Amino acid sequence: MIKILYFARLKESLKFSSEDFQLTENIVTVADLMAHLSARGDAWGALFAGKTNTRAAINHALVENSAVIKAGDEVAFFPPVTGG
Amino acid sequence: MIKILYFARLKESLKFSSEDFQLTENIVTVADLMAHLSARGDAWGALFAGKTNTRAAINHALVENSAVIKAGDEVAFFPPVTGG
Amino acid sequence: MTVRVQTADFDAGFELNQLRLLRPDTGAVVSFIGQVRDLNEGDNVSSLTLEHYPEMTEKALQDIIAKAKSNWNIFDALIIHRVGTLKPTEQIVLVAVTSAHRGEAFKACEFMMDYLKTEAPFWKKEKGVFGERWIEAKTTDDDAKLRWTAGNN
Amino acid sequence: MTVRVQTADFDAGFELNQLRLLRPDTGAVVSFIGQVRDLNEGDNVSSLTLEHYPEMTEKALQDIIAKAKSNWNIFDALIIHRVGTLKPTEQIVLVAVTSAHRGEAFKACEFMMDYLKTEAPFWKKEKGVFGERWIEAKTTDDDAKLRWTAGNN
Repeated sequence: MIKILYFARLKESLKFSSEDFQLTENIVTVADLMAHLSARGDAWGALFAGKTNTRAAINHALVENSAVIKAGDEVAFFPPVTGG
Repeated sequence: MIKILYFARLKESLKFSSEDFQLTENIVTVADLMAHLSARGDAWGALFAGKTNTRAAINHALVENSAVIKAGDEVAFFPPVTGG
Repeated sequence: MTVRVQTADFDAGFELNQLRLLRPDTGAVVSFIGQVRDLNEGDNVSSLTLEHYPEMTEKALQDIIAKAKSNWNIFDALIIHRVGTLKPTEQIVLVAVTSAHRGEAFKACEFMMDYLKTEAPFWKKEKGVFGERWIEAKTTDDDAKLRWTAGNN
Repeated sequence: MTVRVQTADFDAGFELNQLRLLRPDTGAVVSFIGQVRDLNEGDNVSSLTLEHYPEMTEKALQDIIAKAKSNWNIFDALIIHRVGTLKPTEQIVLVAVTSAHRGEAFKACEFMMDYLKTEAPFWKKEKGVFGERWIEAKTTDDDAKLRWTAGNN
């Protein structure tokens, strides 16, 4: 199991902020997870597409989409940050 | 007549801070005035020599040594500035 | 090396005094204060709401300070970032750096802001006559960050 | 566009608040505080005395602000510089700049400090176990100023 968190525009379009998720053999990287989630359809399809250019973090550190996910990780998806 | 002011290290070595000075025909630029003052000897000789690299201002604006002096000007000599 | 994420306002003058007096050989304090503008993209803004990723935010800000410390000879650094809903002219962020001489402090402070803008998990949503909208990240912020790795510092 | 030369200390927090609230579209405030170090060239310093050229100083500082305004899109700027005798950790100078966005404010603030260090008529003399000595101008300060005319901004 992993935990997935959604922030900002993503959280708003999904209407929830987190879920527990069972990793499967064919989900190895962040990119794999994004493809899997997109295939859920509806709001999910748009989640990682278009101008929003979603960023990911694993265990509170920014990662590239090629980063490997392992059981127990906390994976977060969010739009490019706009603090400061 | 012009007024000449001395600041910081220069004022200290001359032991005074200003003088009224009568321009002569052969003193046209700041460099001419520096040469004239240096020729007074003693502390004056050292005033514009060596590492101190004296700066000049005319009427409260920094100038190069080629700047022309005219009657009524306030000419100031001082070391490179060290504020901030 | 202090990081604070808070809803409350901060007293920049107090913080700068604390920071500069930590070491008597401090010669330079450079600081940045960001505040809510009443205008964005030509529209009047009535409020700004900052969301963040609480478990990640402090670590991300500490990492930014650590990077600045490894790049420049600075004494200390402080980041205070507010979250929640703010009105125009309210303070959002304070980034401050101390060092012996000014050059290092200026570079480290701007570096920290450029990284904060691109790596710290904060998101801004603004309200106005236009309704509500998320503020889009600027490519100029990515460019600003890339300067620091292009040997141009 | 405020310039003050004074013997009294200043309240940086108060000044920054005044400055940033002048315009509600201010988004960025960058400031520099310089303070007396207890150490210079490896020697302990007990006090620092700042002499200046009173009739020229304010004009020189106003000229520096005017140059910064013509180079960058800044809203306002402030320079406060102290003169007289100061102890270690006392504040010497505050330079602050406001703008819509941070890039312009950072550049303008550092520009103003680089020009202040090379064009404003202040001279420092320090006291310590070594006696008294005038502080020598640094060629690195001349270099810092020259950057701004070399197209490297």
